[in-house]
Amino acid sequence: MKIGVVTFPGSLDDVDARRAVRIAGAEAIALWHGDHDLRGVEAVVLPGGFSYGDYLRCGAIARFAPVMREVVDAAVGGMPVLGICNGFQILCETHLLPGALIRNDHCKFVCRDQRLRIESTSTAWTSAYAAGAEVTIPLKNGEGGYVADEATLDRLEGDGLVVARYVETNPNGSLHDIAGIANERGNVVGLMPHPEHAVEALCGPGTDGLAFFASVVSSWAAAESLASS
Amino acid sequence: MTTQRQLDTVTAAQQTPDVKQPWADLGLRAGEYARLQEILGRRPTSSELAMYSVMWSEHCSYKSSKVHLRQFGEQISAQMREHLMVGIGENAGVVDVGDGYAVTFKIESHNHPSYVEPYQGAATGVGGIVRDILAMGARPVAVMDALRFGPLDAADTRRVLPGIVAGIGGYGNCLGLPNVGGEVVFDPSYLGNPLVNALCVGVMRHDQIHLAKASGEGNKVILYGAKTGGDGIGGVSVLASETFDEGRTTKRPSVQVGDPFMEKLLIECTLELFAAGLVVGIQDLGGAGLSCATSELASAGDGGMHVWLDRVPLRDASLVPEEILMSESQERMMAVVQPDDVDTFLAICARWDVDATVVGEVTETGRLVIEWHGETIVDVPPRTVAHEGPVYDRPYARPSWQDALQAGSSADLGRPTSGDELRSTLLALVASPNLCDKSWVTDQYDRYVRGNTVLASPEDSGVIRIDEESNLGVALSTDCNGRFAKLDPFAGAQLALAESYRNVATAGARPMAVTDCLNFGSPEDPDVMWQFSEAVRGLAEGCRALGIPVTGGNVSFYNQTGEVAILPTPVIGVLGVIDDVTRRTPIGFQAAGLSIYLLGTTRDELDGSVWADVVHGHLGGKPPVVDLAAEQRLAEVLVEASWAGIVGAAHDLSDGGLAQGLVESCLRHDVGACIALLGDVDPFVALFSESTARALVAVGESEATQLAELCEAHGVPCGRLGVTSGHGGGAGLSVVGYFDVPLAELRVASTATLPAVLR
Amino acid sequence: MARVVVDVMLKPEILDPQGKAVLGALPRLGFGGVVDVRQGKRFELEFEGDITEERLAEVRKAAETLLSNPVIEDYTVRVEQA
Amino acid sequence: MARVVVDVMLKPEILDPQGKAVLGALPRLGFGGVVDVRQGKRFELEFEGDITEERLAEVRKAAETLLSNPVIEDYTVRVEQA
Ligand SMILES: Nc1ncnc2c1ncn2[C@@H]1O[C@H](COP(=O)(O)OP(=O)(O)O)[C@@H](O)[C@H]1O
Ligand SMILES: [Mg+2]
Repeated sequence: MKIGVVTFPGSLDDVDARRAVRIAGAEAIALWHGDHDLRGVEAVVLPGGFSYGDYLRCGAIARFAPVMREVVDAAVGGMPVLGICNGFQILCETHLLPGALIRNDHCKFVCRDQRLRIESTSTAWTSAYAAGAEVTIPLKNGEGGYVADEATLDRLEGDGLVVARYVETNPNGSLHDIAGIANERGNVVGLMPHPEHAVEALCGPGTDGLAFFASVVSSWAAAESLASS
Repeated sequence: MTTQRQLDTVTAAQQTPDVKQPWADLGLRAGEYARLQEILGRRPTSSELAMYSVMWSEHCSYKSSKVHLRQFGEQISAQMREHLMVGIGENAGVVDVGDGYAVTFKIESHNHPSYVEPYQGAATGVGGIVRDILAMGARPVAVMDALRFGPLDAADTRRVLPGIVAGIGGYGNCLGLPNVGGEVVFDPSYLGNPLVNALCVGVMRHDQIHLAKASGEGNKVILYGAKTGGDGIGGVSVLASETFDEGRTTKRPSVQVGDPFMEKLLIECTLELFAAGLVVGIQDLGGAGLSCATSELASAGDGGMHVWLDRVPLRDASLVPEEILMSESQERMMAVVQPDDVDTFLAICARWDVDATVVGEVTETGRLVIEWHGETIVDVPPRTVAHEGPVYDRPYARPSWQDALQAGSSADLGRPTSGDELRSTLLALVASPNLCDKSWVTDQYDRYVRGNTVLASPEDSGVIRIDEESNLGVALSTDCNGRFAKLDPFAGAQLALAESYRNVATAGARPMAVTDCLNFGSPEDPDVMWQFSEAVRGLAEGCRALGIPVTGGNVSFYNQTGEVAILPTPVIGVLGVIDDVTRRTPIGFQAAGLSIYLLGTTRDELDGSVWADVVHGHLGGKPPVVDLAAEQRLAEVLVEASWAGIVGAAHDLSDGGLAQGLVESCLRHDVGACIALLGDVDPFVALFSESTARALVAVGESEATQLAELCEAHGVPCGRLGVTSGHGGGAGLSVVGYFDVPLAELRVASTATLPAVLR
Repeated sequence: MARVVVDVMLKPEILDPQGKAVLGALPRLGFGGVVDVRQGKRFELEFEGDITEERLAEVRKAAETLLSNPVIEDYTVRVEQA
Repeated sequence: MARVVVDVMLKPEILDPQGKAVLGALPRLGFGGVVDVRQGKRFELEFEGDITEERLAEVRKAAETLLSNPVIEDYTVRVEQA
């Protein structure tokens, strides 16, 4: 399987995301912000970082990058898209996902090993988790406070679109302790924590994050074998 | 336009020899100005005056420290040279870490700007050191920050600390560099003069090493990165040649604002340029901006350069040539490129949205000639600007108060004896600002980005993987105990070196090279100059004894408020190599049932200790004995033990002694410990003495004998203290016969301190 | 040279952590009487030549699509005599 | 309820990375004619009761010490009719 990882000017965790994709058994394809081309990938990761410095609003400028037009079309067409941290912010700015991410309630950047509960396993990126599984994944952000109006929050909760929730502590003031959400179809997922930093026991708090990438790989493999049989 | 009319050219300088020039306001001494006229055989043009004044400032010329720093070179033995690829003098030193990899690292201060504008001062400090590492040809892979502040509860500390920490994080996080270590130290002497020392480490293949020299007549000189603006004009000169004093607002530097996003593009763009083999020579622009870059490149190369200054892209069109030469606008680099490669070079820059302009050419005239719209405004021998500045052997003398200070030992201070007294002493120390948990600071730093961080705060060293296949890696630590340095600067420097060396070995890495950031008061004060010379002598001799070279560093003088100098603060960074990072040794006890051993010898050494400070507010006597041979033997044991996979955990003992070491190892994973103090020692001394060359190790039953044999073989004293006990909830630290403390109570004491004050 | 100023503020119903932080800091520094603080962004856009209605319309579009996120922010646009 | 607005902008000679980012983005989104952009902070301070001269003086002091750093920023204070 080919999974594309987009590099915007100021992307930082693109290297990490590509490594995670490889460890999950897929081929990592580097995608360039300025290209109108997804190079035949079957899924896309928008990695963490500070695209364009995030000086204006996180993700506000990256949203307009040429490659994003292709990403949006593909996402609407059902291609699995995972936005991590800055990628989540970009997905909200493009309105592929509802709501927005604002400055942490304590106004400081925070980097910590965060406990999460996987609330939905019916997305392309979480199918390999056990429902309700509690995992530890690094969180690092300055603007990770998830906000949306009541109606949107009710819809997210009602339709089971909250993918992951902070447990033990809410590190940034996110409403409803939301750490990640999905679109109705479940192919587009935005996540504030960094699963790509939890794929090797040596360089992170563990390997709890690997299943995000394994999920998309295995569901793709399943689909393939169906198609070929 | 006016800039044209007022332009001071070389011709004008010849025709009007008697023009009064503001050399004094620019920080030059009368003798220096005279020497300048002698070199040029005429009065300098205003542009030349600007260049020389900034390049001859303390900060750029090291005029007061040079005569002492020479020792670092002189003390290098053949053995120390073995792994040294590039030594002192370049942007940063480079060492061979094997498998064709070279590692470059350096620590640098940004103290004064961080006091004036904490966020931007600290941020641009990180930006500057990262460009130094990049200029060597390396990819920067991690940063560290060694910070010093006034008392935690002082109002000004609450102003500068949050800003400085946010600035270090804001810039480093945005660059995608993991922060893997540093220090946060509080002492009244830093009130009004905080220290911000930033370290960066980079990795490259041997054949990628680049140097700052302009060679090859006809080669083009390209300035790329941010546009040049009015930032920090004269900053360096003023900062480094005047005692900083809040009152003297006119002398306040105009602080620069950093653009980490621009720097990230600069890094990726520059690495692509290196990979494409387009760079003959390269220099970052930091202090003294273009004055420094052009003169250093020229004097290190074939000795000549012609620059068309009017081609420099400006952010502010009203800048005059003198200002353009002195501007310290951040995020700029200068490269020397063969004519045929220029187009490719510019194309790569364009792909990264990085402005690049050919501003000059390498010549063999031996002169640095700078033109402004056709008129020659600078025509000088570059070496006299960059490398042959003034050198002072400033008077120094052992301070009159030094003997009294050393005489006032801590011996007759009241010591705790009962179990209860020892227990409350422990809790007081654990909660003290200098020993407490630093997560309030370190949680604002990204430790994970790039995915190669094996160990980071609060471990003894930061450990970074540099090869994913072979698991080759490096370990780094920075340390300094300024209180010890005040009691005895010679020993103090060696103690800082010893602690940093020990921290690296404790993690399982072979110490290999040293970088240093020497923070002192005014060199014009003989007391301070003595502290400085003693510290340098101690460091140079210490490095020779340990067999690891100083590869680069930085000197920061004039760290004082009014007449009061800071504690002498020689911050030492040690780099170690670890062949297989999966074998690194962490500080935390992982499980119950491990045997805890104390390696090394504990003496009654509490002068200058944290205990003397926290409990008695006392500083006097003599620092702990330095025993570098013992440090080497201990390091041998720790490195071999981690390689052999014997040790589960190891932690060096320093500030706060055995007690603090035990607490940190227990709290890491909530594993308790039950220990019995060895022999009939005084429990207070056993727990709180800060004797050096000691470490705490935890091993499984089956490995105990191997450890004993290893220590035996290297002649390192090794005594069994006890075992790791319960995990989680009920776990505690108990010292048999004296006291028990639940870990929960220790954790509250340790973690509450910073948030209570800083929010 | 003419200047258009765009002010962007978080919608009233959205919590403003920075404003809250300032509000908390004021009394500690001895400044009283302030009951609420909101922190937003101010953009100064410089134009060659005059500000036509078309240009203002463009600025409004930019304010709506780029300078602000309508999900959480409101903006105002006004011409300023530099 | 009366409102005092404090605008804080980086001094003209100081680099403004935020404004630079916006300036760079505008043409890419098809917005032309803008020659410079500066981005600053806008603070809205709400007071109970009227704005006296004393209060304004206090706000100026707060603007100078807390809301801005005079080394790199300029500020303006004005009363706004809410
Ligand atoms: N400013 C900082 N930035 C990053 N890490 C820090 C900082 N201050 C302290 N640390 C980390 O906290 C731990 C304890 O600090 P310190 O007491 O100085 O260690 P040591 O005594 O081993 O030198 C170390 O891992 C150190 O790297
Ligand atoms: Mg240590």
